[in-house]
Amino acid sequence: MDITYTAEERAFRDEVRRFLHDRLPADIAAKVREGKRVTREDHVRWQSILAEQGWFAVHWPKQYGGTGWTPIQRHIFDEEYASAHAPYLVPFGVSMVGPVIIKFGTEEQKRRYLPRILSQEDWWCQGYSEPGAGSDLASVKTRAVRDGDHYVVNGQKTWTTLGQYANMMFCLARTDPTAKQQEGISFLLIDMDTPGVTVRPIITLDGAHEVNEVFLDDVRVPVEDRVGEEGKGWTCAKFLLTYERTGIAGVGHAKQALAHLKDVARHQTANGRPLYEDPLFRARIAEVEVDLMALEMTNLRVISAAQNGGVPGAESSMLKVRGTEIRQAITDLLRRAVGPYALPFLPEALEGGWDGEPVGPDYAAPLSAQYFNRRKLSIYGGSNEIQKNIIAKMILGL
Amino acid sequence: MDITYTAEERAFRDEVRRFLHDRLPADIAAKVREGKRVTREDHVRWQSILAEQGWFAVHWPKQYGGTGWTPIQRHIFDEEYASAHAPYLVPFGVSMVGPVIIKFGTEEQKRRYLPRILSQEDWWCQGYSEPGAGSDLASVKTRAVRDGDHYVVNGQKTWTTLGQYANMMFCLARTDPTAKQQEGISFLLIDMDTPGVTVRPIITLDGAHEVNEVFLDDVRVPVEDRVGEEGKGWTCAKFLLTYERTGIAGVGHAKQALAHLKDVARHQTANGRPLYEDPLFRARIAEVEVDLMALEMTNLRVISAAQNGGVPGAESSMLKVRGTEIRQAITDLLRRAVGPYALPFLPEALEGGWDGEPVGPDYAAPLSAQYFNRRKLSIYGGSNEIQKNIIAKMILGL
Amino acid sequence: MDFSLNDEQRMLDETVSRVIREEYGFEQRRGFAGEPDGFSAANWSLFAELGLLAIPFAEENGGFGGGGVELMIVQRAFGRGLVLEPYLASVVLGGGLVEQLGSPAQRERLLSPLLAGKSRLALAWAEPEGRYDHLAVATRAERDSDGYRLSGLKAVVLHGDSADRLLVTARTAGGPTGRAGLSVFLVDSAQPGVGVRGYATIDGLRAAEIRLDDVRVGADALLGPEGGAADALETVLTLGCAALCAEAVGVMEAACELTLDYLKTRQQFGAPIGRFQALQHRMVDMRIALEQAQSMAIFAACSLGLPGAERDRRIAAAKVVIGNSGRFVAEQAIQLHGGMGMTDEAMVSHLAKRLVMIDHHLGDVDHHLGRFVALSD
Amino acid sequence: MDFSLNDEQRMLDETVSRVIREEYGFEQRRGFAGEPDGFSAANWSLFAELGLLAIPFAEENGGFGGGGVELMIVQRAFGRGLVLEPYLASVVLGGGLVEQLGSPAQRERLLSPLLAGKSRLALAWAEPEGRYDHLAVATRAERDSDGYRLSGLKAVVLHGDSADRLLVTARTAGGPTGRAGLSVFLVDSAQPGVGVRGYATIDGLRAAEIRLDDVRVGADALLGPEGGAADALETVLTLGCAALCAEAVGVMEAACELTLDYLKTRQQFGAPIGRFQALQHRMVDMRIALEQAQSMAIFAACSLGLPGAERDRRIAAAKVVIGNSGRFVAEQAIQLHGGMGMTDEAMVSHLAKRLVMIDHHLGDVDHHLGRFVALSD
Repeated sequence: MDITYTAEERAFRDEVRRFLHDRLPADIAAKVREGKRVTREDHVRWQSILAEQGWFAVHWPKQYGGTGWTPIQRHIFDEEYASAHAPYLVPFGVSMVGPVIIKFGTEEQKRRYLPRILSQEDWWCQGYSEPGAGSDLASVKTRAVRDGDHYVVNGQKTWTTLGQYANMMFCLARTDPTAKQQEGISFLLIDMDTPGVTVRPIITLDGAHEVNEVFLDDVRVPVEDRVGEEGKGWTCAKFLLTYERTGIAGVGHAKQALAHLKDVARHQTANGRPLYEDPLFRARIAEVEVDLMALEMTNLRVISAAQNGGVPGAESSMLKVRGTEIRQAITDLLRRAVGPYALPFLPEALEGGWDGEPVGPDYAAPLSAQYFNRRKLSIYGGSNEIQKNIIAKMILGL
Repeated sequence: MDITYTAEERAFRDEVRRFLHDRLPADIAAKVREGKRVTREDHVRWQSILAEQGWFAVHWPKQYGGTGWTPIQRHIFDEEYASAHAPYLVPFGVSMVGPVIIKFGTEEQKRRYLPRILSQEDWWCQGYSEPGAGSDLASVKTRAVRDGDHYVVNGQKTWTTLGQYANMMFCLARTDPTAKQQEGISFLLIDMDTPGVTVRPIITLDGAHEVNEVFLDDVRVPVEDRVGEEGKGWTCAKFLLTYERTGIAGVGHAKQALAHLKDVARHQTANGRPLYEDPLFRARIAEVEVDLMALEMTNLRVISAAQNGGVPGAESSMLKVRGTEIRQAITDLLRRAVGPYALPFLPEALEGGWDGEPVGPDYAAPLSAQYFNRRKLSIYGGSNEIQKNIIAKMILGL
Repeated sequence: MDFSLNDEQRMLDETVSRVIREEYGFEQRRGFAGEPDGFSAANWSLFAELGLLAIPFAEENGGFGGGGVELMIVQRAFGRGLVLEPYLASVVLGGGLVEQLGSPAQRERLLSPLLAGKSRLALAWAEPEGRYDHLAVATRAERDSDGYRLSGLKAVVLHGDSADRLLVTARTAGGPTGRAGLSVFLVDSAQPGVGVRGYATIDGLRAAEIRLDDVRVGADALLGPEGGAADALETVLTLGCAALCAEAVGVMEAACELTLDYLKTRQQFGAPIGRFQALQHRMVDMRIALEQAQSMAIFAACSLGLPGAERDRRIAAAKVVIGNSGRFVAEQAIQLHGGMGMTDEAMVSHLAKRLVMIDHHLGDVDHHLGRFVALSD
Repeated sequence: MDFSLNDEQRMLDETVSRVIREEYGFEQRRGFAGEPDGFSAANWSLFAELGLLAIPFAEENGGFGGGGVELMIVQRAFGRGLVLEPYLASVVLGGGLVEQLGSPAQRERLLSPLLAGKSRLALAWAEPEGRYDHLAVATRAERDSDGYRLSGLKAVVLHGDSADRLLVTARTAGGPTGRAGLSVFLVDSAQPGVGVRGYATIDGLRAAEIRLDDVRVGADALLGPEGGAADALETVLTLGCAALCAEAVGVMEAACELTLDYLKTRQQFGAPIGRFQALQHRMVDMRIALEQAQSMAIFAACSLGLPGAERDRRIAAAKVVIGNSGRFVAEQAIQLHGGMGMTDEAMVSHLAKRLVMIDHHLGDVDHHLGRFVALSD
């Protein structure tokens, strides 16, 4: 038993760190560090650099342009990535539809779509959730009716993250309305420029435009843009839901947030001394820090099992529950740390390039918005209640 | 709106306090204060003093020897009672079967049993729970078969508190096995000296003998010892479950325990100063103290509604949930307060009259045992989970 | 012991509740928020007309002589509607301090237009480095020939950008955190040397950073005794805390109501989600938290007349319970609403934001826990 | 990174687990508890025979050279069986300190009989006023003609009543809380002036208050350098914490297993109670707590070889997580068992008691949280 990294892994970490240090654009890292909004252009610019290095399709097999990294290497990459303030890696193409196409797609689909993911030519979004479905993903109401070489798709998708930037959407649609629940669903690739596709923003409680509704009105989708067999789309969906979720704990981001919390607490004053020296607040930080240490070890245990060929199942649900609880606890303390300066809400201050005078300490501006934004962590990707149902069933046999 | 007591109420409080000061035997109060075991004789001695004063049957109407007090007076009495370290008032006779007999009993039953409750001639115990029934009280399996002027009762009761002292038991038994669940149950009064009644102790995790199993083998119970109609026993049971539960919050006891906690923390040393001055421990105490203040106000709101003729329903369940959470939090802190001296377990030190040398500070001995004992608070009388089900249904309509 | 409202209080409750119900729908509120001051000028006039602005003032000052309970009634109803108007800032804190400290002439001059809805006050008590400590005042007032010159920075002044008159705490003597030497001055927002930078707060209100750059005021700008304003300031901040507690209860009521509705109507896996026991129990915990908060709001409202230390200890306890229960209700209301709870479109997200952020107004849980401890021993 | 056991470790795990499974049933355990020393003399001999007592010692001292992982394997299995024998007290703490501090001759003299199961040690480090602070030592050792005279009180000495030899911390110099001046002496329990008052602990073990009344020992009773025992003491207490963490994981495993069984079999309202979602989610939380605890036990076991401060910081973190998760699992295991969980008859109540009380051995959550903070900055 050994909880340290091997010499090779440490060398790999150094290599990743050096690359991030050299190649991550400073302006983008600054936005992430300061909690400012990262633009579409920022994402594309950075992801192109990653792709050029061959480090964009982290999970893909080498033959398709992936890294072929081991789970531990991927974990090291995630940690360094977060620690370098690299921006959220938009997963819908490279981490979601890509692996589905690799696993279930035709040769033609692979030839056509995989390179365009790597080249950033396509920006993908996800058409899973529907209004009223919530965590019950299989209750797909969107209909796809065969009409010659096309499906005619009608329905509505929602919570489509960064759909405003996307030109492609992967989507679940019901091709057989008589089959029940998970049967009769097909997995379709839709060009967002097709007539009948309308994207409408959903503004979230923090004032951000991250998610959208997508309306599909008589959208004609070529049959060759169906992945897998007709009616077997749930297989793709399920594959995606369980695919490579060892990063789900978000340990790298949490460590980053914790370091930021300590930094903020060192700069804030409470009762004439740094807030960081206030015994009660210091204890609150320590309590979440030890929990995070435990989560990191749990995460490493799961990754190590994956490294040895195990397939993490409902363990991912545990990582998700605990990981989101801890990250939410940290964002809560961050908001609390700045006291009254958690109140000012200056959306313009969250845009990159804004050079106005901050209200209060410059680190204060995004903290409340982030706190509210991060409430989503325990809701999306299967709410924590759903995750607990999964654990109860799969691990506990209840 | 006024959260203060009236002059009359304050005078009443003074009267109660004076009475407790003058008449509560010092040796009994000392046992309670020091967390030692109160004997049957102690209970009887003290309850006789209360009865002599006319303050034993607090909830009974005056005509039967009760006090006729208002809900607020009863609350004041409870508070002073706890604050004076008077012992747990054994409820099975005076607070449970007494009110049932007053409400549902025949004149003969009232004449026979009520005076014997007041005179301590009878010590009652409760035969509700059965093995395997838990919170599902209506799943009564004990059978009572009519045989002439008698019922022949067979079955088993459990969690019978202080049954080892009792000469009488009130008990639910199924008189009609064909009726379903709550139907077909009758409410019987059983003389514990009847042949076929066997009491077997259950030792709890703190080493105490508080509860028992009671076996009923062909126990012959005269038909005139049935309260209410045959098959309508559930009415009596339900009446008891909702009867006068404004004391259920346990505010008086919690205030007492909190005061004791502060006292202990003032005497303990941690890092070279009183534990009470340790910022983290002090904050833990303060957190529970403000919660208790809120509970006290909530309790007073419910009592005040009862004073004005309202009947507290599922509000009692809220008081029970919150009250037990708070009392358990206090006993948890008490155990933690004494550090390593929470470990020694000297059952003999919990007996009154023991004059051995204590291990560690003299207040330490009962604290761990009490912590474990008080886990029962969220289990008995309808577990907190059951209380939440009740609130969900009755108050929220879910 | 009496938790019922008297006839006047019941009438007040009915009046305010009706106004909120009828005039303050969630969509209307969006319109109000879009007005220049971030709230509705018409509503402010309406409140004045209805006499709501006069509630907490003594009759001799043109008020109705309302106490903590009347304030609780108003604020709780305001909480249910997420009212944007600066009642707390202008009436409770601003007007409250004038009533506490002002000479008869000052009271006449300042309170009459305030109660008529013609003038609005804001109380600039906090400073950038002071966190929630009202005594951490570095702003200085130097005696000048016939008055004072004020210099300093005041932080997160609630509705400081729409008030025409500011009440500013400043040191006329003493160290940077003492009780002695704390004074209150009246400053005109439009006066030279006063820099007001207004902004929105994340809970939907407005606040301002205020810079005082050698601002000259006359001797009559001083409210109350020079250097002796600490007691009055504490009385008023305490009143503000009680008002926030009552408002939070109103917000929690609305949040619990919306969430319960959602649990009953939202279908998932073929049933209303309120059939799932884990969610039921969560909703029960929210409801219990609301009851506890409600109790503490009453407790606070009824404790305002007590002597300073005991009053402050109780208010601190109330603010702690409100802060904890508010955050719990807010987070769970969002969680139980799922994605919908995350949207700007849904009222529940606005309720949640206000609930969480109430903890950042006039001292948070940790601040008041510390005060409670200090005042308990 | 490798979380698997090697072949020797797997064999050790199988051996200990089999012993616990076959020889340490809950009813058998009652019998062991009834023996004079509060544990089974036969088991102790068996452990010696199996070589378990030799596990953590270096080969040069007759041991197997086991490290943190081997200790974890043994203690976790012991936790599952709620083992009563003084492995922690005598082998880990007592023997551990002898190995750290003893001269070759002392090691030979003390460890051989210990490993053979013929002699038992106890470590008397705590004092009545010292709480969990191992440096708060008031017991004094005065130099005497050819040795030392010891006087003082040692508190809650784990298995101090059945050990034939005591390792006692005492001051040979320095103030009452310093690192310097702390020494360790070997004292024979039967020696004149040694008063041992043994008692049961609520978690089923034994401990003792030990009074040293001018106890005369020879110069060879000193272990290690005079006044320089603090480092070694900390190494051994840290080892003890890691052992407790591993044991706690074993106890939690057993508690979770029994509770899950109970949820699946116990019928109420016509269904197994494990069908109720609120109870399912509680059980999930228990299971997650167990995983987190398990992770920290591994973390602790693998951090014992690090330099002092980082080792101590990690062990402190582990003890905090174990303390919190242990209490949570204990309380919920009782709660989900209902009345049954309250009975002495049910194993789960004993598991719960041990879990909660492990927090009182070698420093509780608050103590280690403070250490963690102090060591982090």
